[in-house]
This record gives sequence, C-alpha cells and structure tokens, in this order.
Amino acid sequence: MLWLDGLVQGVLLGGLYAQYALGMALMFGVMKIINVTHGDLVILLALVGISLAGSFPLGPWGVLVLLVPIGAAVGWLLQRGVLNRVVGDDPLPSLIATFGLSVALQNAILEIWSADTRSLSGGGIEQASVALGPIFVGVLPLIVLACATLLTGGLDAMLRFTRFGRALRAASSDVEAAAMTGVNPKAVYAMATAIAVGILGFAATFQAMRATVAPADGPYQLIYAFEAVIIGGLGSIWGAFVGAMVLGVSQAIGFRISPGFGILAGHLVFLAVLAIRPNGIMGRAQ
Amino acid sequence: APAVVRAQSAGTIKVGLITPKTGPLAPFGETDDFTLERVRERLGGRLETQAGVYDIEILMRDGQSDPNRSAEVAADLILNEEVHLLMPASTTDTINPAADQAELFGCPCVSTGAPWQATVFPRGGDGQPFNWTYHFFWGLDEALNTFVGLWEQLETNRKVGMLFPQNADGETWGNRNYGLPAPTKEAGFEINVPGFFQPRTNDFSAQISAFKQFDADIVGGITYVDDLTTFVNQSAQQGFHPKAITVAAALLFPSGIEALGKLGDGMSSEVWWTPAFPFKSSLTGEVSRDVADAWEAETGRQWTQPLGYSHAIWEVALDALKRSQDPLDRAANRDALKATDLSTLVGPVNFSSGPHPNVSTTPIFGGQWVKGEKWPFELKIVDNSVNPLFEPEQRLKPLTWPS
Amino acid sequence: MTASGVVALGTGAAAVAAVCLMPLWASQGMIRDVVTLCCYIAVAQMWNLLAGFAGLVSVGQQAFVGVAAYAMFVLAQTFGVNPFVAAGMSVIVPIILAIPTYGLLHRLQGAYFAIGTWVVAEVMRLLATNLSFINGGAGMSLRVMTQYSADERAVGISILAALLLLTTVGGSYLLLRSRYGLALTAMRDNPVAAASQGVDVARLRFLVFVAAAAGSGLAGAVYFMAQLRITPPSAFDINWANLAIFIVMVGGIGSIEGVLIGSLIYFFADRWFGEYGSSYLIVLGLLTLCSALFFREGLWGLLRRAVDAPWFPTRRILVPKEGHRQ
Amino acid sequence: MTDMKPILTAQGLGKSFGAVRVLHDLEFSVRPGEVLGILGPNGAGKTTLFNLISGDIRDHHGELTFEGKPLTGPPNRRCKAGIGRTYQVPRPYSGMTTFENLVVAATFGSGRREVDCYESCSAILDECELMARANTMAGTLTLLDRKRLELARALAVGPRLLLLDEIAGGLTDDEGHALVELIRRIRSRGVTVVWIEHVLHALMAVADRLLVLNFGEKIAEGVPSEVIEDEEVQRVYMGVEA
Amino acid sequence: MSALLSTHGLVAGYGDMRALHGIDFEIAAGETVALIGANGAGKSTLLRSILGLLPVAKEMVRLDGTEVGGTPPHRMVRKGVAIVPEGRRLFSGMTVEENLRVAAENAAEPRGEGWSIRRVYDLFPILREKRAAFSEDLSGGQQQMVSIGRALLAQPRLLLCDEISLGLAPRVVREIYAALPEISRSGTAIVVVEQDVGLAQRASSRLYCLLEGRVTLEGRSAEVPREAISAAYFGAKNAVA
Ligand SMILES: Nc1ncnc2c1ncn2[C@@H]1O[C@H](COP(=O)(O)OP(=O)(O)OP(=O)(O)O)[C@@H](O)[C@H]1O
Ligand SMILES: Nc1ncnc2c1ncn2[C@@H]1O[C@H](COP(=O)(O)OP(=O)(O)OP(=O)(O)O)[C@@H](O)[C@H]1O
Ligand SMILES: CC(C)C[C@H](N)C(=O)O
Ligand SMILES: [Mg+2]
Ligand SMILES: [Mg+2]
Repeated sequence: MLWLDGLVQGVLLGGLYAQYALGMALMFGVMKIINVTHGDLVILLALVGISLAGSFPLGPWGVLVLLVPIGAAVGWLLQRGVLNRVVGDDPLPSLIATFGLSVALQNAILEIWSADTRSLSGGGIEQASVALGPIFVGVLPLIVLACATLLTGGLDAMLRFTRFGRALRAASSDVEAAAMTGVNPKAVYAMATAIAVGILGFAATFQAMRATVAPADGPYQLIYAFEAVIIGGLGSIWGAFVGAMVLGVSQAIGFRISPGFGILAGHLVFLAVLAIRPNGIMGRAQ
Repeated sequence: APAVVRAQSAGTIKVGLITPKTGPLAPFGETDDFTLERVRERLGGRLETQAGVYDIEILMRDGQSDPNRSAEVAADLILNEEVHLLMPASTTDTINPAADQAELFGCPCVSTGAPWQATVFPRGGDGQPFNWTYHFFWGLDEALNTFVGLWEQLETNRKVGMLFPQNADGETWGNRNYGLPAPTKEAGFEINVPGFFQPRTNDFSAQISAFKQFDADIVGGITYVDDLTTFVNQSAQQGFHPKAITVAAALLFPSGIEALGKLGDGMSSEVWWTPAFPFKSSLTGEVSRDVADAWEAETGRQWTQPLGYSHAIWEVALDALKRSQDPLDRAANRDALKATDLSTLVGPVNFSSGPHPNVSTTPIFGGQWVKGEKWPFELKIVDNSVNPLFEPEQRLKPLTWPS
Repeated sequence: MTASGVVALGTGAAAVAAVCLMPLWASQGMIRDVVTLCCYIAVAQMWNLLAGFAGLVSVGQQAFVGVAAYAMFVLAQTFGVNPFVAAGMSVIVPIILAIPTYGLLHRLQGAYFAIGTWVVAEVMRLLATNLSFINGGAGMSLRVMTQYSADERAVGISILAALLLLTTVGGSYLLLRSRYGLALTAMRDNPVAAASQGVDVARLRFLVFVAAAAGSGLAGAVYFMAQLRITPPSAFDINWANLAIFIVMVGGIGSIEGVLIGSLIYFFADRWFGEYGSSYLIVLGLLTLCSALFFREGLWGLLRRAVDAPWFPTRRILVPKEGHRQ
Repeated sequence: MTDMKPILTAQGLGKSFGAVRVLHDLEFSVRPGEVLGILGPNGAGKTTLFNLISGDIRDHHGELTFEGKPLTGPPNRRCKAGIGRTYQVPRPYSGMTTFENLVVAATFGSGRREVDCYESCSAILDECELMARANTMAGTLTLLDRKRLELARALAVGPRLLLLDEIAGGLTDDEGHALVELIRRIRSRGVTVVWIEHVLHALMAVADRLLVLNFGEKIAEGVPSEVIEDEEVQRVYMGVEA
Repeated sequence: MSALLSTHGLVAGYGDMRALHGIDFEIAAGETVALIGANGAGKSTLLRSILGLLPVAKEMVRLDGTEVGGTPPHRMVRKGVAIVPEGRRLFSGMTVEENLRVAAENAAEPRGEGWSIRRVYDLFPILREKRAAFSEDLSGGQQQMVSIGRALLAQPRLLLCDEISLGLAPRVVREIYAALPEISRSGTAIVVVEQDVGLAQRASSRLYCLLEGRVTLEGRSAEVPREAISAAYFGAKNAVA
C-alpha cells in the first residue's frame, strides 16, 4: 500500500516535473541551448500572473490563459535578443549568456516584487482530491499531470507532423542545411523558444497554485528539468515526459524510505541512468 | 556662515551591520534596512556617550543569504573597516559565520533574530562560552513550551506529527535532547518524526501518510513558507485534517500566510513580536504600535515580526556604546555590552541573567493568524504560558478544513 | 622568454613570496583579503584549466571544494590534527572523489558533462546533510583556531595561501609550458589529430580533471579555514561554479592572465559595490551576458589585441638560426 | 627486396558502418621502404583503410599487422609504435603556431623531451617549406600550407610507416615536383610510404606499386604503368567507357 | 542570351583567408554549366557565396539582373536557387519523407507543373521504398538522391550541384546524370561541380575551370580539348591524361 501510494504520488509529482521539463526538452533537447534562466522565467511569469490576479478578477484559469501568450512573447524576445547569437555546437556560450541573464533576472525580480513569498489562489482546487480506495489523488496534481500529458502529446505531434516542427528539427540537426532548404533558422528558433517559454506559463501557474514562488526560487527546479530531459534522451519529447516520471517516482519512493533521502534518490537514479544508458532511456544510440 | 557650533567630536565610532538584503532570506532583511534609515535620521551622525560625543558611521553589508558571504563581509568589517561593534542582524546563516569571525578576531558582536541555541550549539559554545559574541533572542526551550502551551488549549488526542528540515534550524529544533520532541513528550504528548526533509521538497505525501497512520491531531515543527504551503495543500488533498498546525519560521511573514490562501486562517506559531507588545523603545520612546504604524505608513505593507528586533538590536548596540568607557576600544565596548541591562521594544535584555553567559532571552508568546480587518490576516497573541507579562488577545481556535 | 614574461615571472615570484611573508608586512584584514583572493584565483584557474584547455565544462567544482573543506574540518576539529597540516592533507579527498566521478562522466559530451558534474555536487551536498558524523545540516565551526595566537594563524594561513597560488597558478603555468601544455591545447583544438600524433587524450583529460579537483579542493580547505564555519549548502555552493565562470569568462578563457584580471575585478567589485545589493548583482549578471555576446575572449583578449605582451608566455617561438626560445 | 618481411599486412580486412559495407575482405602487404600508391573512386574506402591502420576507427573484421605484430590499441599507441598519418581534410591545431603544431607531434609521437625536438622540427619545417610560417597561427594558414602542415606533423612523429591522404591536390606544377622530391627523400631515409592520391602524375612519379580499390575491394595491384592500363581501372576510376 | 544568374568580380573567403579572387561567372535559364577544378580550387566556395552562405557584397551576385549578393540563403531559396550541398547534409533523426517535406514546405513558388514528392519518388524509385527510413541509415547513394530530391522540391530555377557523384557507385552516378536532362527540360538551369572531368564535360554545355580561386578556363564543353583542361586544372603542362 505504502509503495503503491508512493508510486501514484510519484507519478503525480512527475507531472509537475514534466511541466518544467517540456520547455527544456525543446530548448536543451532539440535546440541544444542550455537555458539557465529556465527557472527564473517560471518565477517571473508566476509573479506576473499573481500581480495580474491581484489587479483583475481573473481566477487561476484566466491567469493561465494570459500567461501563456506573455511567456511566448518573452521567449520570442529572449531568442531574438540573446540566444540566436549563442546557438551552436559549443554549449559554453549559451551557458554563460543565460547564466549572466539569470543572475540579472533574479535580482531584477527582487527589485520589482520584493522578497515576499507569494502564491496564486486556485479557489480551493489546490486542496481538492478524489479518493481511489485508500489512495487520495489530488485534483490539482491530476490536472497538472493531464496538462503535462496533453502538452507532451501536442508538442511531440507538433514536432513530428507540422511544417514548423519539421523545420525546427531540420534547423537543429544542421542549421546551414536547413537554410539551404528554405528554412529561416532564426525565425524558427525564435518561434520555438516562444513555445518553450509559453509552456512555462503552465508551469508558472501550477507552481504558484500548488506551492509558492519567491524571487530566489528559480534555480531550485532547474536541475530536475535538466535531469528529466537527459534521463529521457535528448531530442525526445516523450522521453522528457518519461524522464520526469522516473524522477518523480524515484523521489517519491525515496521519500518513503526517508524524507531526507528522496531528492538524493532522484539524483542517484539520474547518475545510474547516465552510467547505464548515456543516451537516455528513449534517446537514439550514436 | 550659519552659526551652528557642534561639540568637538572625540572620534568616529564605526558600527557594522550585516543583514540578508538579497537571496532567499531577504524578507528578514527588509526591516533592517527600514530601521537603519530611521536610526541614521535620529542620530544625525553623532552619538553622545558617557565618554563624550562621537561621530558615528554605520556600515551596512549585504550577507546575500549566504553564510560564506556573511563571513567574508564580517571579516572585512572587522579587519579592514575596523568597526568597533559588529551587528549580524538576523538569521542563523548570517549570524553564525559572522559571530565566528568576531570571536576569532576579537570584535564585540551583538546579534538577534535566531533562537539562541542555534547560535550557540552549532558553534561549539556548549561548555565553552564566547568572549566577544552576545546574542539576545528567545530560546528554543521557551518556544517549544509555547508550542506545548498552545496545544494544551485544544481538545486533541495529544498526538503530534513533526516536520523538521535538514539544516541548522531544523537540526536544532528537531534535536531529540533539546529540541521540540523533548518538552512535547514531557507534557504527555505522543510524537511521530518521519525523518528530516530537504528544504524545497515538492512532495510531502510520505510524511502525510505517516501522520495519518499515526493519527496525528497536531502538526508541529519548523518549515519554510514554500514547504509549508506544499504540505498544507497536500494534507488537504490527502484527507489529513489536523486540528492545529504550529510551525516556526514559515508563519513569520504575512506574505507567507497569504500564500496559504484560506487555509492560512488559524495557523499558529511562536510570536517574536507584535504591535501588541507593551514595551517602550529606549531609543525613541515609541511603543510597538508606533513602530509598526511607521513601517506601514512608509512602505504601505503590513508589519512583520522581525521589525521589533530590527529596532531592538539598535537599542542594545547604541546603549552599549553610550555606556562604554571608550567607544573606540573594542574591549571596552564588549564590557559595556556584557553589562547590558535595558528594557527594549521586545522586552528586557540582560546578559548576566541569561541561560548562557553570552545570551539574554526575550519573551515569547504563542500566536495565531486570523482573518483581519486592515490586512487579510493578522497575528493575534493567544498564549502567554511561558512569559505571563501581559494577557493574550484571544484564545486559540482549532483549524477548519474545507470538507 | 619574452621581456614582459620576465617581468611578470619576477613579479609573480615576488607576489608568491610576498603572500608567504604577509605576517611581516600586512594587517590581519589585508591577510584575510589576500587569502580570499587567492582562493578565487585558484578555483577560477582550475576551472580555466578544465574548460579553457581540456574542453571540459564543469558546473560542479564545488563538489571538490566542499569535500576537501569538510575533510579539513574533520581532521582538525574532530581528530585534533593541526589545522594547517590538515588543510594540506585534505587534498587527498577530492582526488579520491574525482576518480569515480570521472569514470562515471567521461563518456558525456559538452552540456551533458556539465549537468552531470552539477548533479554529483548536489549528491555530495545531500550526503553531507545526511551525515551526522559531520553534524549534518547544522554544520561545523572551527573552534580549534582560537587555540592559536593571531600571529601563528597569520603565519600558517599565509604559507597555505602562497602554497595554493604556487600549485594552482604556478603549477598551471609549468604544465602549460611543458609539452603537456601543448598537448592540452592540441587536444582542445582537435582531439582526433592529437591522438594520431601520440597524445594520450583520455589519460590527459583524466589527469587534468583530477588535478583540477585537487587544486579546487586545496582552495576550499584554505577558504573555509578562514571562514571558520562550514555547512553543506555553503561548502557545496554552486556559487563556486558561478564565480569561476564569471572570472574566467570576463577575464578571458584559456589564459592565466585572464584569470588574474577576472579575479581582481570580481574581488574588488564585490567589495566596493556589494552593499548595493540587487542592483549590483544585476550589473554583474549583465556584464557576464555581454561577455558571452560581445567579447568571448574576455578582457585579456581585448587587451591582447591592443598590445601582445603576455605575462605568462606559453608560446614557443622559433627563431631560425639563432636557436629556439620559449 | 621481395623476400623482406612486410612492414604492414592486411588479411581479410573488412569494415561496415551499420548496413553500409565500406571495406570487404581486403588483402595486401606493404614492403619496408617502398612507396605504395592507393587509387580508387570517391568513397572506395581508402580513407577508411587509413583510419583502420591508424586506429581512428576500430572494430573491423580481419587482421592488420605492423612489423609482424598485430595492430591494436588506440591511435596514440600506434603512433608511438611508428605510424604517422595525415588527414584528407587538414586538422591543424588552430590555436597554436605552426611550429608548436610540430612540437606536439614530435614530443608525443616520439616520446622525446621537448627541447630535444626543436632541432628536428625546424629541419622539417624547412623541408616542407613552412619555415616562413613557423610562428603563424595554424588556424590562419591557407589550404596549401595546411596540407603541408599535415605532412610536416606526420613527419615530426618520426614514423617508420607514413600514411599520406591526398596531399597533392591543388598543388601547382612546381610544388608538385617539390613534393615528389620530398617523398623520394623521405623514402631514401628508409621510411615506408602509403599514399592515397587522385593527382595521378604525382603519384606515378614516385610510387613503386599501386593498389586500386573500388567499393572496398581490391580491383588491381602491381606496377604503376601496368595497373593504370588495366581495363577495369580505366573504366571504374578514369571514367573511360569500355 | 540574358543571364539568369551572374557573378561579377566575386571575392569570398573564410575569416582572413580569401578563397575566391574575383570570379566572373554566368548561367542562362535552362543551361547546364560544369564547374571543375582541383581540391580546394574554390568550387564549393563559389556555390556557397551565390547562395548567400558566405558574406559577399550585394553587387557581386545578380539574379535576373537584380543585385542579390549576400541575401540570406533561405531567401535565395525562395527566389528559386537551390543547392545539393557538398557532403549531402541530410537532417539526421528525420525520415526520408520528412527530409523531403521540409524542402517542399519552404519552397519557392513552383513554375509550371513543379516538383512534388511523388515526382521525386518517380525519379528515384528506391526512395519510395525507403520513405520511412531515417536518413542516416541510408547508403551513400540513397542519401545523395534524397539530397537532390530535397533541392528539387525547392522548385529551383537554378540548381547548384556540388559533387553529387562523390562517394557514389558509377552506376548511381550514371543514373543521376541521366536525370539531369529531365530536370533541365522544364527550364531549370544547373551548375554541376565535378571532379570527374569527363563526366562534367558530357553533362554540360559550357564549363568553367577554377584554380586557386580564379577562373583559368571557360568554354563550350564539347569544344575544349582535354589537354587544355588538364593544364587549367592542375596549372600544369604535362598532366597524365
Ligand atoms: N563514420 C562513418 N560512418 C558511416 N559511413 C562512413 C563513415 N566514414 C566513412 N563512411 C562511408 O564509407 C565510405 C568510404 O569512405 P572513405 O572515406 O574511406 O572513402 P575514400 O575512398 O577515402 O574516398 P575519397 O576519395 O572521397 O576520399 C563512404 O561511402 C563514406 O560515406
Ligand atoms: N569552412 C572553411 N573554413 C576555412 N577555409 C575553408 C573552409 N571551407 C573551405 N575552405 C578553404 O577555401 C578554399 C576553397 O575551398 P572549396 O571547398 O571551395 O574548394 P573546392 O573546389 O570545392 O574543393 P573540393 O573539390 O575539395 O570540394 C580551400 O582553400 C579551402 O581550404
Ligand atoms: C550553469 C547551471 C547549470 C547552473 C547555474 N550556474 C545556476 O546558477 O543555476
Ligand atoms: Mg578519402
Ligand atoms: Mg568542394
């Protein structure tokens, strides 16, 4: 029972990690950009959402509807203004650039919103649950998981079956060859980052509803997003989803062994996956 | 030329203040900034002391919520700026590294804003008192007894589930010998500690299911706002409905309660200070209400508990300097500090009567957050069993959970 | 040896001697600042060796900083070893950690490697948090230091700082001037060709990784000796990686000069503007961003475009007929 | 000469990349001191053959021996054993000077102390007409000089077997002659040379024997003048329809 | 005959290194021109400069008489210039059909019947069988076919082919070259870069020979003598024929 509950809660936790991992899967997995500001963008969006909810009668879903396009706009600007200059095979420039941006962003957020911890009221949904026998399944985590699944499916389908998706995969495989085939890589990349950060609008709304956000919180979920994408295998969207599940379940099981061991358990599973399958669970072998 | 003749200055006293201005502990630092401005204004750069009139220079440093940084700026203030008094203003992560530097390099140091045990035991001050570092704050034992006092007010099955993070605060609060488990058991409560958790855990279902199994009516311990919010939301989801949640740290700030939404109503914790405190400032003559009103008027935000201590640390520091034989001599300042006997905004401070030679304890109460009028939630004092200095504002009521 | 190199080498030797002899001329505050600066230089130079020469981008050097520092605390505080000796001895621990870490991560490329090192550092932090032997999350204070007089401490830590500079900067310089320095650059430029010319790329990478772990570890031991206090989050603080990245990128990757310039900038900016809180950090962050966007070769690179006078010449210049010079 | 033990032999040598078979059941041997020319259409597997010999690519079928011993181990060990090579697409260490490029090869290839290599490196620079570029960053060299650098570096390791992959492409007439002269000199020092080249006249001028590959298989081997007249070689390589 | 595309004193290079020193080149609609020259002569560089992959001045390249030098490659593609790049450059991790669709979806406006994926499959039937295979799993020849198909789907008026026979079996080469007239039938101009001079000569109506970034020979393919080519090719008098 204990373990079954652990498994269920782990999968739900995985849903949260998937929210973070999806944008990362697109940027890190497909476009090979290390975006250290990933977590800070979530915080930025969440705080924007909370401020909006404080000024207008929006409700959490109204916030979500606004945050996604705002995120997309931020992503587009980020790619156009910064990241398009640092994409390439060498991970260092994107790491350095976004690392600097991350420090600046965190402190700018602190200046604007102060250090207060805030959250977004979900109107009770964050506490609701359904009981499946002895196991309680939270409604919000369920919504998060469902959203994550839909987003994963949607993103994966977009990459696979749309003109834009093919152009993006082409550009990430070989920028120059894509340009030779009529694709405008910079525009495609800007669009992709817009989508990635737009997805963070979901992560931001849910994070602000289920827990809290504060200016310095950005980096804390970052490592899980990286881990999920790497566990899953670079370039695979469903892989990132599975990676998030693996991480969620490892942590949940770990928490049940000892609360102090959960996060460690997630890291150890990550390292084990690296040792056994360096290309990730769903990554193509070289 | 304007005929303002100032008394001859006998020199410049330098005071160093370290506070977490940025980073995760920044909420603790906000009131320090505010208070410093008011103190500066009041002093106008001069301090009249027993030894004469001095210029006073206050150097403020940002500890960035980072212990390494705190030690670095402390060393810089002590060794390069040659301050005559060091004031690490709040939080264990800021105080301990700074106080260690002060101790090694022989600089008087007065701190507050962390349970005294957390600033003494991890630094090895157990059997070996410190020569230079003094701390005034309430003690863990008192906080713990306050918790127990709160719980005694409720009709419960006397079973307490406990939450502690894996850090200096958590290790102190959760210590089996001198932490919360000890007095709780002594008072006849049963306890369950499922193990310490990492701060920023995203899933508390393991602890919740342990508490449910244990049938806990009460949750106690120390957590931070984000962890508490996750915990409370998940508890509601999992059908775990304790009658009281009493935790330290997370419930300090109004923003933290607001983050809990409706469930914030009825959360209880220890009370450092509220505008209801009756004591007067030795520095400005204000009562607590005045200080809180000044803050709210200035910032447009609700008062927070560290505000009283932000103020009090200046009372203690300036009082010591005023009484010092030679404010430009560290040893003299230390002696004056050691001899402190002062009634401050947070209560009396006197290091000779403390539980440890370097400590003076201040009163602590039990409080509960309830729906307020001016602000969404207000902190009311509901228990004075440890320090019966004044009457509680109201009685503790059990938590209500949405069905 | 170039003229600027002779001047710089002389200055360098004098600097190390001066650091060593600090108790004779410097105030306690000066000593502490110099020690901190030396630690920054050492950690940054080790990162530079990894990223700038061996092509290994790590964001987990704090793992080695932390374990060495903890080792020093345990030896000195728990086992009563003289702390100055303990600092030297503690270097063995990061070396021991580096070996399996490299074994686990060596197959990873670029960003994978970076994230892998980060996770290893997090694992070390969490392990330290769970170990009651080292006081878990509460951390330790180095109270044994109060047993030594101020003068003794000054002498001890000055010698350690000088040793740190000598091994990390001096060691790097010697390494880069040796044939292995050439091999490192060759390996970074083209590992396939380097292997076909007899360079054992795998072994050299491994050795550099271990050496960088040892150097970072010594810096950690010295730094935390001055800090007197250690907790898992402070020991395994990602800020070590951030600091190294900032120093090396702003100063100029792939050069010792760049590290020195970057360290000085970081140190003084931190001291002078640190009190401005978040606005200062915003500027620091934007500066890093700009270095990645507009001057990837860093300030030293910009400087070198103006005047090519390296302080640490590692070029081999062939002077036909008159023989060869370094 | 014929009864001397071969310096390099290949037996049943095969290599596939996934489903693509690049070399198949290849047999040949190289005699010490000779210059063996290798010809073949693009994609015949010539460079792959070099990669197998130098160890850049491993996991092949069949057996390769060098000086009587099986060839195993990573490239650096084979280099130290006496095999030097150039790359078809030059791979200079662009962040170093030309001279330093050579010093790396010389010290690590031969295991000598660095200072002991300076003399020989500068002699090689002279020989390869790179002296004027000695202190230039290799990244800024022209293609021609990069190719010279490839050769110079391969020489610097002090090889007994030298593998040259298309080093004559794009040379002017005079440069071509100079190159042929240089290779003759190298041979006269007892170094065995295997040379892949599309520039036939250069190869013909110095090769003792030719080996022609097509689709990873040997289609002709022997004295240059005869091999070049071979019908299949004419058809496959020269594009002359029968 | 007015040129579809022409270059005028085109200079280009990589960083500080100049690879082309003033190339004048032109091609008319429907024409097939061969570009020959030794390794490193600058043939690929010329094609890349035309497509806008290397920075060149605006006036150095003209398309339909308009100056287009330095226009980004994706815009050149939309203007009707496509390339079969050196080394195939397929998109790995994508199937044959996906590779083709990327090109089809970002193509110039087709003229006349235009190229469709079906028509590419008709041209190279093996690709229809392999449509779901990942591009990196194809044999070299098949990869080259995909690369050509991709370029055709861009609906080019000018097709630049960089060593399309490289790494291919002679039979495949013959097949591909047999397809060229079919391609140019609809008015597409073709530039073929080839190392095999005979092949280049047979496939083209005119040829240019490059040597170290300069044009050393230009003429009608059928008329230039073999010796002249050898001389221009190697800069030599006594080349082995
Ligand atoms: N790493 C690899 N993976 C897959 N295929 C490869 C690899 N390396 C080479 N090939 C293929 O093997 C075949 C032979 O390549 P190789 O480089 O040996 O040809 P070559 O004879 O040297 O040709 P060229 O004269 O053009 O240099 C080619 O079809 C090539 O595409
Ligand atoms: N990416 C590059 N960076 C630097 N130099 C380059 C680059 N690509 C080509 N070159 C140089 O430009 C010159 C012309 O090369 P180009 O590739 O155009 O020749 P090519 O005629 O196509 O040769 P090949 O027949 O070998 O393909 C050569 O000297 C080459 O070394
Ligand atoms: C580079 C990253 C992986 C981590 C980064 N240094 C941070 O501060 O979060
Ligand atoms: Mg080849
Ligand atoms: Mg070419």
